[in-house]
Amino acid sequence: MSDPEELLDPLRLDQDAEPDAPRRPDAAADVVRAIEAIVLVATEPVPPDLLAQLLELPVVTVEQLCQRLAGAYEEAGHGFALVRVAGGYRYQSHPDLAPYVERFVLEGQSARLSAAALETLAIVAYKQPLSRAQVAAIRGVDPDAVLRTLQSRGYVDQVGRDPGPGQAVLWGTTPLFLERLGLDSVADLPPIADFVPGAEVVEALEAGLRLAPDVDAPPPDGG
Amino acid sequence: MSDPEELLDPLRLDQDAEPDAPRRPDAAADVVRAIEAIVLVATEPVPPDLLAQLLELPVVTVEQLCQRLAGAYEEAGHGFALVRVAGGYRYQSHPDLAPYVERFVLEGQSARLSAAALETLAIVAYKQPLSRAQVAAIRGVDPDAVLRTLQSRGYVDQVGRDPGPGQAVLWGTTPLFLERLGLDSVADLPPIADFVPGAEVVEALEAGLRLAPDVDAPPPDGG
Amino acid sequence: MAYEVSTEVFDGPFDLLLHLILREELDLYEISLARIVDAYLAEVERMEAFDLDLATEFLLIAATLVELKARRLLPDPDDVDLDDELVLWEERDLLLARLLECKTFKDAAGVLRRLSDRAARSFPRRLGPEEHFLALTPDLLEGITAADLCRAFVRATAPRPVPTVDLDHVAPIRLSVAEAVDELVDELPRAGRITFRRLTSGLVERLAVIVRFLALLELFKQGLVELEQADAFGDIEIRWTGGEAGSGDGRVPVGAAVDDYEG
Repeated sequence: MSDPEELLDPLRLDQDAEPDAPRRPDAAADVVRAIEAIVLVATEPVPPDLLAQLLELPVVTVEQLCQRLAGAYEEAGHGFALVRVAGGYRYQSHPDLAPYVERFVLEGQSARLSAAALETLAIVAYKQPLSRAQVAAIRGVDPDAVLRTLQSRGYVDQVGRDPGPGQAVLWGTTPLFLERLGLDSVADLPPIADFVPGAEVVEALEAGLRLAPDVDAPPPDGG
Repeated sequence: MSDPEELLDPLRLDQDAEPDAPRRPDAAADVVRAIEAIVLVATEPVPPDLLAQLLELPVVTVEQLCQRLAGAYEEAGHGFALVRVAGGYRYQSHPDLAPYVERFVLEGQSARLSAAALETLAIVAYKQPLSRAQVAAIRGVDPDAVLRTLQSRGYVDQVGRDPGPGQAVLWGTTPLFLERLGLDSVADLPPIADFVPGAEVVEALEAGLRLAPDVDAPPPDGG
Repeated sequence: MAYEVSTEVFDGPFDLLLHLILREELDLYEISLARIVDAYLAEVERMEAFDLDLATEFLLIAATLVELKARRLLPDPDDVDLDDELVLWEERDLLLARLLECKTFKDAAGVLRRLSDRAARSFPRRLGPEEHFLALTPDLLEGITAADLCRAFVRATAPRPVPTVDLDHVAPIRLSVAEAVDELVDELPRAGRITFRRLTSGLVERLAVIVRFLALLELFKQGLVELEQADAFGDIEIRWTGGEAGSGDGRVPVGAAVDDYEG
């Protein structure tokens, strides 16, 4: 019932409107499949005008396709639904199946924060507010997935935008984070200076290796 | 074609096996729908035994259902796929639609690994667990920088320590490595024997390293 | 990070040797060892920091190659000490085994690349449960203290040691066998007879000694010098047989020919 071939009417209408640019049916099927693929991998609701832009289709056609797709999923009785939320489309679990999803969530696939997640959380806590690019610069890896996890757990959130050019989203910790750590404010976090460098760094220094220049304080005056 | 009602044969067989606990057909349909819902909300591959536990079904039944579901999606021509990877099931975009999805997913795409990194990764994948010294012996160069890169990208990690003297740190591949290669387990890697150089290469190398003077020179009569 | 730079061509001594033997399909007799060493030195120069470990590894292999090559150039196999011969065979077998292993994983890496390229065409769903389920999720911060967080911050922001060696005391090394050949062509006719030890007595760098030795082998192959070694590990006596200094056979053609010299 959710065969994309049945969903193509809006596209065919579209073809009539532009007879000199006829679409082959399989190209049209690809459009529906592309909507499925894009919305599936999206980490937030996908606005229809973004879909329209990506697929080079009128927004109204995209909206029609999405509505039909949602109806087809429902009719076929899938365990997921395509819903319009927060100005975009996303897949979510069907409300009927909440008891199963609850059981799964309670089971907790990962009951502990990974080391990477803890480090990212620490950076946000100590340096907030900061952009994902600043987190990336410190950690040396793309922090998107970790930030998303932390956000989904309610420990960090987007707290504003950089006033400078680009207006990057800025991240900070949440009241829940403070509550869970038993702190009144981020000012109560232990001061950084109290901690000596880790063993790895000390070893490296002893071995006479050079450290990255930004920390190696005075430049050699050897000339 | 992906109507869950068509996927229930394994469950009906299961019912026959346990006649005193008959399932109503809609309860059976719910199981397939529950799989869809759970895998949809998961952020990493869901192991079949976790699904089996949550759904109170034998693992083998869950695996059959997932396989059929995956086949049904493919047959219906959906833009997403249910795949088995890194020991569990996950939804992913259909490879056909990469051109569309790549346009959408601008960030989070990881850069390709260098040749040196891939070779080191191959050594770790096939010989794990192993120490950095063992990697160095095979590659002929200090592998520390490359191992650190692979670790920061989540492909390898320290998985233990050599019980012998020295207690060298041992390295192995991670579940993310399997996800990135689209493998269910390291056992699915092609056997290393497939890559042992053929007679031609061995001959070429032997010729390159031969001790005896060339044909135009008098051959050594061995003594 | 030096590795990142060098990977495009060779990322190790075995890699380089495999390349020279297999990809160019030259055998060790036909290519001059000079080319191997020069290719390596070119690599070293391209690297931002001279990597002592890498250089040592290469020199070990270069030494074995030099032995193999020297053995093949020896005019009379009966002169060879049987023990030395056995050691050399063992070294050769070891080198061969390592090259085969290196090649095995190189090919396996190619398959990993293909698997990974194919897998990269699909993108996983990572969104996670809807918001209203989040209240149910176990608290991931359970058991984590502010001090743990502080340590994680220090770990994350700690300077990462860069594996480079301080080289301020090491003069940049710029050697090529071709240049060494030119020097010898200039020097040897004047000396007439000279021992290898004396010829290299002014050189501090071991690499420079090896380069000179390779240059000497090159001249020997071209029939410009005669070499004599009274006993194993004894000093090598060199006699110039190529005519007078600055003569028509002289420096420019010999040195310039090294790179193209393939027999």
